[in-house]
Amino acid sequence: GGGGDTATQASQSAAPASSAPAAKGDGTLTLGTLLPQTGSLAFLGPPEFAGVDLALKEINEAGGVLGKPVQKYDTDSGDTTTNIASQSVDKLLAQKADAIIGAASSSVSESVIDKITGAGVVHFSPANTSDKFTTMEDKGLYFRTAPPDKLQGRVLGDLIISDGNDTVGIMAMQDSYGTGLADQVQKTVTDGGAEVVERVDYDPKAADFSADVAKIKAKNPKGIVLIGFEETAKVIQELVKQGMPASKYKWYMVDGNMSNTNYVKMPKGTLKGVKGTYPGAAAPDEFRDKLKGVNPKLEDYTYAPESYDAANLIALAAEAAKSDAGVDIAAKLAEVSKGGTKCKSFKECVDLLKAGTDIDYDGVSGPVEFNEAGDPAVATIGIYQYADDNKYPVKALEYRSGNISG
Amino acid sequence: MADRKAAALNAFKDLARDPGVPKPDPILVVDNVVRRFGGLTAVEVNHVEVQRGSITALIGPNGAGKTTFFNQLTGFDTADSGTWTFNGRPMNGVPAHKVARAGMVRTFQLTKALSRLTVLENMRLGAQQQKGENFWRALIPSFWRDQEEEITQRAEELLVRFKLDAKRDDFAGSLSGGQRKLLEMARALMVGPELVMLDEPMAGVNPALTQSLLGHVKDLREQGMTVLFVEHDMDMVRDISDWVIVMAQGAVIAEGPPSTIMSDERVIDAYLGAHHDAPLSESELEAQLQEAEAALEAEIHETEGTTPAPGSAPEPETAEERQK
Amino acid sequence: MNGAKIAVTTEGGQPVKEVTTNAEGTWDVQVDKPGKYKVTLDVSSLPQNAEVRGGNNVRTPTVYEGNCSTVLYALQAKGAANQQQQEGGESSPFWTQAAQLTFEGLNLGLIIALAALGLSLIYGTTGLTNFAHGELVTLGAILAYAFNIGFGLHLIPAAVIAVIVAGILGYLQDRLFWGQLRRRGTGTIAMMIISIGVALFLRYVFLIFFGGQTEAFAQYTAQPGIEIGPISAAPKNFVAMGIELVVLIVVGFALLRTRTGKAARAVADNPALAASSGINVDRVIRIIWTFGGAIAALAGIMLGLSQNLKYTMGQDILLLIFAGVTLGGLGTAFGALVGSLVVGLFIQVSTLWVPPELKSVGALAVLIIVLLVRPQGILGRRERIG
Amino acid sequence: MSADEAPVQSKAAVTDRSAHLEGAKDAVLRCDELIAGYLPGVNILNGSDLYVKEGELIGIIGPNGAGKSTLLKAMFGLVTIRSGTVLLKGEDITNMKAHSLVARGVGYVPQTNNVFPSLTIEENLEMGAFQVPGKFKERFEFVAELFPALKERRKQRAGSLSGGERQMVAMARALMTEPSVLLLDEPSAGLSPKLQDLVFIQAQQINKAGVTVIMVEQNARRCLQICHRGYVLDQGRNAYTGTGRQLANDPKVIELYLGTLAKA
Amino acid sequence: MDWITIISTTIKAAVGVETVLYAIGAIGLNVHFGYTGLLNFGQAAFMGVAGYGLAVTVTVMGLPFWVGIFVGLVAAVILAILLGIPTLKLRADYLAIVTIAAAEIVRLIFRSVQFKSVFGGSDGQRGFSDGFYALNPYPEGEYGFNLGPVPLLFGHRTMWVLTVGWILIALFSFVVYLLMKSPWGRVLKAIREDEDAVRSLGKSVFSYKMQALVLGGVIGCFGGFIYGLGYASVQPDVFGTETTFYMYTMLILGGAARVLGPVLGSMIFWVLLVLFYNVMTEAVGAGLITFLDTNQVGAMRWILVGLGLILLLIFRPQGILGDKREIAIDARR
Ligand SMILES: Nc1ncnc2c1ncn2[C@@H]1O[C@H](COP(=O)(O)OP(=O)(O)OP(=O)(O)O)[C@@H](O)[C@H]1O
Ligand SMILES: Nc1ncnc2c1ncn2[C@@H]1O[C@H](COP(=O)(O)OP(=O)(O)OP(=O)(O)O)[C@@H](O)[C@H]1O
Ligand SMILES: [Mg+2]
Ligand SMILES: [Mg+2]
Repeated sequence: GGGGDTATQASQSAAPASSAPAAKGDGTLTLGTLLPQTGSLAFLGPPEFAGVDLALKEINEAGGVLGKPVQKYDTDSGDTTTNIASQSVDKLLAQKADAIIGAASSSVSESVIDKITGAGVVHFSPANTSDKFTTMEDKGLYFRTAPPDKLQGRVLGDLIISDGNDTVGIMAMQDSYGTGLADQVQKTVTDGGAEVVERVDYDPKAADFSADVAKIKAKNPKGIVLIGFEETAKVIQELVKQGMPASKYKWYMVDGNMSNTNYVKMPKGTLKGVKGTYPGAAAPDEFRDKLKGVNPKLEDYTYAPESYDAANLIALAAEAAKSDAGVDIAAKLAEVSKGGTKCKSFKECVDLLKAGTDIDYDGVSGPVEFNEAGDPAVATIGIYQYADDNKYPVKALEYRSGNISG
Repeated sequence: MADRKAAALNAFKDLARDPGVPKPDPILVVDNVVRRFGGLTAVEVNHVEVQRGSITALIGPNGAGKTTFFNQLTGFDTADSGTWTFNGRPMNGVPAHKVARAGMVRTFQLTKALSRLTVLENMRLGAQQQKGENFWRALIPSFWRDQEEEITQRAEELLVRFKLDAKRDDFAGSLSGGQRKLLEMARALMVGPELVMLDEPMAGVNPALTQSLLGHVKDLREQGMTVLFVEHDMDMVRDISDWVIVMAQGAVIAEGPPSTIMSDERVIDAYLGAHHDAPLSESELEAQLQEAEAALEAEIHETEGTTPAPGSAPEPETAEERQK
Repeated sequence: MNGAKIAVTTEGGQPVKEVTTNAEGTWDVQVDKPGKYKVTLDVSSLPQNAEVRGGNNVRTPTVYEGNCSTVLYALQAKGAANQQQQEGGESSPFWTQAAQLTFEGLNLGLIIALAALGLSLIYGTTGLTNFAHGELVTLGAILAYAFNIGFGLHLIPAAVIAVIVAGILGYLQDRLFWGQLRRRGTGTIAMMIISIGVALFLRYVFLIFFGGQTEAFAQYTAQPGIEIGPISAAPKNFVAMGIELVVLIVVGFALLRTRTGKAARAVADNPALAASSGINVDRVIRIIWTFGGAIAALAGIMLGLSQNLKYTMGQDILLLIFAGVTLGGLGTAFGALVGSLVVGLFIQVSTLWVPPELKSVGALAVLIIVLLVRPQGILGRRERIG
Repeated sequence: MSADEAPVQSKAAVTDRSAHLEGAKDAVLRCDELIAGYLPGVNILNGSDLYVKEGELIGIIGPNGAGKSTLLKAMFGLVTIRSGTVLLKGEDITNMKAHSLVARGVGYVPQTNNVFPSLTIEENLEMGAFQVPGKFKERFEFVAELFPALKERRKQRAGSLSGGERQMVAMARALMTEPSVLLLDEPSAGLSPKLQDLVFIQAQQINKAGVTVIMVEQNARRCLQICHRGYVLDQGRNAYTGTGRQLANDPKVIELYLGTLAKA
Repeated sequence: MDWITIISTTIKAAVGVETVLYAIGAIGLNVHFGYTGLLNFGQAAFMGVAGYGLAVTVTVMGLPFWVGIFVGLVAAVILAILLGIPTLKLRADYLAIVTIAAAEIVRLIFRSVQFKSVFGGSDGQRGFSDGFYALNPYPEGEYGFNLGPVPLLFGHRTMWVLTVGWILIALFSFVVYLLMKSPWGRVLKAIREDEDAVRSLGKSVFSYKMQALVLGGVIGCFGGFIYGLGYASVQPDVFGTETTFYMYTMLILGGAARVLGPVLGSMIFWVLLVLFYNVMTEAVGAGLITFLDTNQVGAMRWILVGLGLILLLIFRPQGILGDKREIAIDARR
């Protein structure tokens, strides 16, 4: 019997499976974080931790959850090359975490999801994009606020078409984030009548990206889509070097590499006119200032909004369930995320909740409305454009939101 | 007791003293073996035979190609060309371990002690056809325990003979230079070969011990083993060998019984030098010293005040010595 | 394109609307329901001399709730497709790409070679398989970064100072650490594992001080490329390659010709005998560590210059470094050069046939194949038996 | 200077400490009660004494594993001395590093692993003259004359040499500096009889030229013939000492260490 | 500071799934390196092909669990033979680099987009462990005991993995013990010291090396199974060179060529890793350490682990169980 079948069937029901041990709440909401302090995604750690920290600060300032301050334990998820995530989960479980926020890497999440959900604890990732989690056996305990590939890919694809690029090259980081997004962009672009003349999936740890760029160059596309994380800086160097600067070609970027700090050392105008998509309805700058308040050294903000929303949602769900047990939180998460009076911060929402109102939390990363599988169903994507100083302004060119599944 | 020796001597009695002379009952026959290293021809042996049941010495100047020749025969190096048969079986191209299994075992001039195995384990390893060397049978000790005991006993006897019994549980890597030589030879004997090829077995071994080991080698011959050995110690060659093969510059240049060979002009010239038949007598020693002193004096006169020990041209000098 | 006729129907074929493009060539259709639609361009409505590229005049976009969906018809002059192909034939893109990749291979290969040279020197003299060498490479880059960004020096003086400091650190490393271990008689295997410990130690010290993000030097970042024949490269690449080549050749010859170089090889062969010959073994090893550290740092700076800086940058190329050293023949300076160039070239050039994500596979496969044919490495020599 | 000038002992005597103290007074190199070994807790040298006077040629013989090589290594700073002292011209050189001893005029030929395999013959010799690079040419000519085979092969890597050729390189390497004290560990092993002769003659000549030589040999009879004084080492202790001639003729020594083969 | 959690997680780490799977891999490595002297730096690949063999058979091909185990085993044997035939003639240090290269090739292929439909790309495969847990004799619940106030409890699934894992460790250790005491093991050790000497004594070095490679690979592949089953998934990057490095570290730390060396080494490694980290996170959380922020704790742990390794090996270069005499013998002859 294939395990895959059962997994798919079981996950159809969002209700917590009866097999999950009914962890009794102890009255204190305990959050655990399982985020990268080390490893290949270590650069994502600071913003993610900061996002959770900021949420927690606001929650506890607003009086905590169930009348008590929320507890939090931070742990390191490392990356898949070491198996330390599992040990971190052991520690969090030993400390009676009710929900665990993490991990950044889909692969790491996959390796610990059984352990976490098996203990009846909510597994909430701010950054997993692998489509596998949609169908995975998770006892209804897995959720994510990760920027949805599908919508972003569609918006970006459409943007590329409407800019009149009839030939497109895609450079995507080779992991579930990169390939997932690239697949979606590729589909939209092709449907829209343009041709994806080359698609390169590159290894983000590679010593050098010249061959990857040379491959794109050989096809000479009008538009070049860069999907990846901060290694995009290296790719950009290479594009400029091989004679495909943004002044001659149209570059497009995504949330993973839309940065206002990474490219500032490049000569003025290197990124001028480059467009990119970034999830979230709000202008990111105000939020970023608040994050700086939590961690002044912060430079990058990738996944900070998602982490912030994750913590807020868990707290609200606990408040709504009047219990801090993982299964109870999971049962309420979808409810607080949609259908009801819209509210934007923990304080605002919790006040509504206490007044008995049904709420709909709209986060920094987007409207966050969970579907059956614990994935966000609605999202807002902003389209931004870089200026001469290699930064993009607060104001998006436009915002698009919509259902993710469509 | 020495009937084998008699047999061997008998076999050699009427042989011509030519290089490559055919033997009545050869165990090893070599034809046209050539090995070149770049421009250097290290071995170029046209024809040579080794008599079964004899002790044959292979001598020759340093760099004559003796070790290289051994390497070709035993499969440790690939000859550029040539054929050789052992017991009538062609052996060229046969890998080293099969050569050893066929009954032709060699030792190494630069010893190869298995450093982090004890001396006793080194010895045990030599034994052939061990049941416990099969993976599956190794898992069940009762299969091989008896054989192991027998091997151990044999090993211990040899160790006593080679004066290594006190070292039996020490790592072979901690042996002294001479002890390694001894272990190397003892281990080869553990194989129980038909032909044992010893590469300078006694270099660095104490003379008193050498003497007692020679007795052992003679015993081996009595047991029917054939011994081919390389050695620079003429006392030893003279004492135990039935037949001597001389190599120089890769080729076999002379063959014959020890007594004849050691008075062969070419061999003396190329190899033995002055003191070929006995250790220097007192008078010879004096003469040698005086000669050296004279040379020294001359040098000092020439180069006024420089201290270095002068290089006297040794060859003419020793040749003169011989004339006396 | 003005006046082209476009018909929009639902997936099932129900007509929704027909429009004509405006002066900018754009058009707009409002649909009420999300779903798949079919958009057809009336080819006859196009000007005489134009056609749709690729010939397909039907698009099937999916429209989602609340979103618009764009379709695109790329037009070209009739017969342009053929012309283009002919043009392409003249300067064959395959060869252009091959030339570019060869250049990139040399570029990468030289950086690896430089890093490999440091490793090879230290391995050669002390027998230490130093898994922390990647971190020494990173160290160089981070030092240069510190002087460059932290103290605001221009990159060139910053790099010079970084190399000198790295050399001093290399010296101290041996003086205070590896040398002491050697004195205690620590075996090479234990040292190898200790080097893993050192690698972890250094790598995470970097993480603490440098952070997990990717950084760039203040100068020469994203330097625009210039075209030279089929190759486009940034000027900094040429300068870097020149420096690398000079350093490699100078050090290689120094090892072969100078007294200290020979002494280093003697120490590699047999330290006790070297001491017996009057060589101050510790001193030679310290010199080698100084140079090894400095050269590794230079490699790091070059890598940071051509790529960017990250705390794992050295670790990420460590395998390639080892591959280069081994391929060339362990412990030989020019072997490291040749081996690394082969590795670099194969990584890049193999992407002509294999997908770039698997480019290391090509290089590693070559490594395996070469070693099968020449087990002692390209420039290595076999030892004699017996 | 000849063998007769060495302190006269009536017969080869079982080591006598007072005789040692007496003799060692104006020695160039002396070891007193050396205790040394490789593994913790296992002593290989158990208090051996040795002295050598200016211009003397000393032979050390003994069974395999007696500790002869260890004694030389200990004097030369290659094995740690656990107790006891080594004095060179009155200076305490106990556990001093080998290269400093070379600077003080001590030369050493090890018994095994005595060449640099990946260096060419010429480079091996160059290493021999490491501390006096200026003299390389001159000394090279000298050793090349001794061992003409080496000159022909100067570009060959020592690792590919035959056993005897290596031995030549080893010997030649030590002769590249002009040491005032030379320690030789089985210099004749593996050499053809002709070259063995050469080595012994050379040792004597060098000695004549004023170099103090300590020589370990398994070619024991030969060694005792040329040396002024000899030591018989057994189990890390001096078993017998005396002039070369005394030792060579002592029946006990013959029985235990020399054998009768060579006499025949 | 939550000492109870620190103590309980540390003790649990000493016997946990990670310890088990690394220990098994390291036992295989001990056969390769410790006894035979094969510098195999591709042990992770053996674990990888086994894990993926199981995963792909069950999830992609839909075959039963036991078939998956069989396929994994066969894959490991085939890898050993493929790797062995060309490379066993190489000198040790060259072998090291070839095996690293081969392991990287295997990992990159598992990871590639090209083969995503089979191996699942960078996220790997999951959903193949049900067959294993169906055999679980432990009814649902927690197992273990309380050591005073310190709970040492494992869930029933973990308990099952641990039971199987430790039985395997005991089994493999016993097999290694038997083999290495036997003449077969003696040949391996001799090969480690000097191949040519062994050849001259009539043993087929190649055949023994191959046997050792296969045996160590097969043992190691069970580490891959334990990984796949313990985490109910496989990811390509787990089977990278890092994993092999850590296994070497454990092996040397515990004592190479000692039967229990790898097991002890693995326990020490994980205990260090967990203890350092948990003490530090607690100390940071409790405000006892102020010079580090949350993001730096993870790094600090590795710094300490690195230091720990260095110190352990400085003071016991032969490893905890190793023999000092063996180290004193210079391996460079
Ligand atoms: N691998 C090699 N490369 C180059 N030359 C070699 C190689 N092996 C041996 N030789 C040369 O071949 C010649 C023969 O060497 P071989 O070792 O056979 O001499 P030998 O007769 O054993 O001498 P010895 O009595 O000194 O041991 C020597 O001159 C040696 O330098
Ligand atoms: N590296 C080592 N480690 C441990 N023990 C050693 C080592 N080298 C030598 N020994 C031991 O020390 C003792 C003396 O060795 P040494 O080499 O000094 O003997 P030797 O008198 O030179 O013998 P030979 O005549 O055989 O060269 C021997 O018993 C040997 O086993
Ligand atoms: Mg020889
Ligand atoms: Mg000795």
